[in-house]
Amino acid sequence: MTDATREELLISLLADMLAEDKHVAVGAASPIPGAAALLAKAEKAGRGGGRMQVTIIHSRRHNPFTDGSRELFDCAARGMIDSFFLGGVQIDGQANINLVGVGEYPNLRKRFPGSFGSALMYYVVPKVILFREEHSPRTLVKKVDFISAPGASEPEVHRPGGPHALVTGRAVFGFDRERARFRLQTVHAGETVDSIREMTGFDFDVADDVEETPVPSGTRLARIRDEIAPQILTFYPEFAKRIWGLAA
Amino acid sequence: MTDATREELLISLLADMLAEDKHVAVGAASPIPGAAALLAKAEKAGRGGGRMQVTIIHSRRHNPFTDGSRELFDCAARGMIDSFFLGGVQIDGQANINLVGVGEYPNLRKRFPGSFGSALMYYVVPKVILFREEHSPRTLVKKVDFISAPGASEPEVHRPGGPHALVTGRAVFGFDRERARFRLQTVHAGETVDSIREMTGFDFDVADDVEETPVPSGTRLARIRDEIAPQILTFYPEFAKRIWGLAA
Amino acid sequence: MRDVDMITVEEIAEAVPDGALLGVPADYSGVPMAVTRALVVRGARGLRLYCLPLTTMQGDMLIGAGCVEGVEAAAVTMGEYGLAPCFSRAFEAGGIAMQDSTCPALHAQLQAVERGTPFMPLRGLLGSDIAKNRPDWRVISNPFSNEEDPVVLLPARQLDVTVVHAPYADSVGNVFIGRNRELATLIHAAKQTFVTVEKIIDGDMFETESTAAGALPAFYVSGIAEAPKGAWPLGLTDQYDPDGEELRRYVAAARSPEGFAAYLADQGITSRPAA
Amino acid sequence: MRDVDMITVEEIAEAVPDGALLGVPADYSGVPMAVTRALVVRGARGLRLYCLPLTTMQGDMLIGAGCVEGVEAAAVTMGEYGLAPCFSRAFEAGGIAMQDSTCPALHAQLQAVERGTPFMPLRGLLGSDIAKNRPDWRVISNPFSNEEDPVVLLPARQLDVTVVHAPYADSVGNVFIGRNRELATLIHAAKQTFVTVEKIIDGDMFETESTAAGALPAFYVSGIAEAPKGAWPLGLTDQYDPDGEELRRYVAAARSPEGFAAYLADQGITSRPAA
Repeated sequence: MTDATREELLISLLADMLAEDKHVAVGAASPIPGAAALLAKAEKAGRGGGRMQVTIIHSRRHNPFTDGSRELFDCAARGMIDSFFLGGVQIDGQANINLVGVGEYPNLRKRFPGSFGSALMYYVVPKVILFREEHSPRTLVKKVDFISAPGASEPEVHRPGGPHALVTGRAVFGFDRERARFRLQTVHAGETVDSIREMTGFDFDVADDVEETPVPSGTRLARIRDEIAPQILTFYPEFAKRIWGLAA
Repeated sequence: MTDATREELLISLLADMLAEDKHVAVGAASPIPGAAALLAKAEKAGRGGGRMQVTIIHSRRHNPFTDGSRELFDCAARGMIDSFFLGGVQIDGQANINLVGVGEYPNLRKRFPGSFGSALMYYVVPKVILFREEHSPRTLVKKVDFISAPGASEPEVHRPGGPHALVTGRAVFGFDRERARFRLQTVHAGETVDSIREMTGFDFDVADDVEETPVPSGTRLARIRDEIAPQILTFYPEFAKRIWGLAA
Repeated sequence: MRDVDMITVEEIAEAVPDGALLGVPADYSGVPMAVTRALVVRGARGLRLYCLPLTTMQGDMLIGAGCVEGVEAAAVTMGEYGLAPCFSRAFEAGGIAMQDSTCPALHAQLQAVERGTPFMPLRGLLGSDIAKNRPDWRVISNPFSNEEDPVVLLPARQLDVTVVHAPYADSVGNVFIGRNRELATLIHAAKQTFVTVEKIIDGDMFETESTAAGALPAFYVSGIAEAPKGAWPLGLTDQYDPDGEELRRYVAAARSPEGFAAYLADQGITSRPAA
Repeated sequence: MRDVDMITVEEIAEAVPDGALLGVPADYSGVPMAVTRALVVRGARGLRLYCLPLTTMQGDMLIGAGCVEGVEAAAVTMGEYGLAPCFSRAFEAGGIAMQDSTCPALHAQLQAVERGTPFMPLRGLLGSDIAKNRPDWRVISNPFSNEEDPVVLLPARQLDVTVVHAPYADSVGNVFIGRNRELATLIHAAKQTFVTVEKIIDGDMFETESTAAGALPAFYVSGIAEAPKGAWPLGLTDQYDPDGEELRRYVAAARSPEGFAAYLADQGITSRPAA
């Protein structure tokens, strides 16, 4: 079996974060989080750990909602979604995320799509995983240009949820909600604490024992390729083709 | 053709009140208002006056809602229902209605079912027709024991709707919302202004020209019996049997 | 793909704890009468019924059997069969903590839970004795209006358990609710939901969009029991009509406590002594 | 029993007045692209798009053709095909009055209309630059809490017109919306609604409860036009997939005003001069 690709590494490490969840939701255009959720579900069932509802908005098959597109937000607002993924054009050191654009709002130099559901989801889902493959001073910035949703809130704000981790193509950070700061936890193969520092626009803490992000076991890698990839093919065909050479 | 029965007279006079409506809704257990609405709809279509949506909650066939049982209230609250019918264990001279019971709440001597949707519908439906066949000092009282919904509201209260008329087995009253008083308009055959006064527990105004409630024309009566009665049979079988001798 | 967690009607009755705030569907939405009888048999106590928005025989029988401490409803009635005899008797004797409400308020207080908001606004209500007797409601001035404009806010009411009866569930546990969409709200607002069904059908309702439209997704449901004629003597849309004769018999019998007891005995509904 | 009011796609475009607040469905709900092209042809001006909760090619094309004054949305994007080129260009040039929102807020502001209430509460939002840029929103202190608990209230936003595309309507004008129930809210919140459909089918969806479950009742609809492939090049659930090649071609062409104009010309979409 060939070694894990970068995408398979990310699928694997995200799946570890979801292992005990009851309901994981994945937004649009997120093949890696989608694959991670399906992997976590299969592994949880495999070890007799019980059911996991995986809701992938992008996929009719994995979208269980019948109350319209508000049902995801309603479910999340009442605490029924354990984990959700958010990205960002920019993410800053306080875990503020910006999905709107670059420049001084509203006079943006570069406009991006918009905030989607982040301005509710980030507050109410207990475990929000920030996922952004591009790890550079351009994406991980000192201060976002626009706060689509803040990483931390004043104590009087109802906020059962928030950032749990930041996962990029180079490293994994945890987030300390009290201090509103990221902490580097693991670096992917080929990276060091210093290389991460160089590519990160914000200041962060460093765990005492930063190790290399673990690669998936052979069993897990086989499951990703044999069991998960064909599922991904049905609703992210271009991704499945690029990563696994599968064709619909 | 035999003369109009009391029920047919009521169906006929209620239908006159609905003639120009676009959406008439009828609550549970209301065969006479239901028949009146279907008659008004048929007549409106017959004279090329356009469509009328008749919503009869009691009938699956005439219930067009697919957003659950809240849709009637939502529709009404945003002004889409032109007419609705309400009754009352007691109705008083200010058009307050009581659907809850007799006595001093909560220590009622006699408990009735409850207020249903009246505490919203009475405020928001422009033309609420109070319909109570029993016309006696027991039902039409000076002051209700419990206000399920008030006949009039303070000026600051959002109240696009309210009472339009009170129709009983003996007479028809209009309602003056400014003065919060009923005005006797017509009396059914066999009644006089004095007999109505005797059977009414509240004080009311009397129109200058109180006449006898008009009986339905032959054409209308034929339509009630030939066209409306068979429809009523499908969802108020006992009523249709009693009034028209029809069997399902 | 998940299988259905099949349990029994009795297990559902056991899973509704004494004192629970229980979600109760209207007569047109699928009333779990089989579970209602099992609750009487198990000797449930202290239940608080939250009716969306009314109850008929389910509430009346539970009240008659002493299972109920409180009721929140827009109506308790046997409909065309008359007043609800056990309810009227209990209310007139001061034996029921009644929170009189109105249909849209009962919807709204569950929608507040459904949407994860602490309250919902509702028009109407002002000046009624319903609002006067609801110290749990609040009036604010509409902050979007330049003029005085009072609006009632209704707090979220989370239910402990909802139990409903449906025509069928599919082989993975999705439940047909059709256009009785108030059931979705009644279920979304509850911590746990149990469903009885006429039968389990093959397949998965989500396989086509037209069948998915009438489905409540399986992940909301903690357990399903098969209970053919589970709404009897009430009706179930498109399945069977109410049993008018039986309902008349019930209303006549329940006019006295003795008659009610005899009705239960005749039905083989024997309450176990409270633990 | 009512017949269907059949009108044409062009008549729908005429019925959407300049300056209207137009309800715009998401790409998964049935986007009326045939009407969108007809709006460009009729030279619509000053439209304000209220997106539930986002728009893709519909919004981008209307913006490119100069039909749009403002947009209220959680996102304007071509999804996997990239950024929305005309939107980005117009925004960056300051040519669009943008009200950035978030999905659940867009749902809630229509639900407020649907329920006839002046506002709806929503969690989240506080401390975001979205809320900071929405002076039309208000924050109150939750009156049910003993502690400081700020909650955002969102005002009702009534739409002038909603236009959607659906797989079919039945012979009496009921429209299949399936589980795209956000369409019901988008339609309830509008003064007028027009629908294009792939086809008209025989029968009445209300004849059985299972087909009624997916229906939007006819009385909400002011007019229906047949428009086969009416969502093209976007997809329509269970009917056809998005035409990826065409969408890529559009995104590439629309990167410049000239390319966009050439795309329209190539499609035969010739804007009439504004009146």
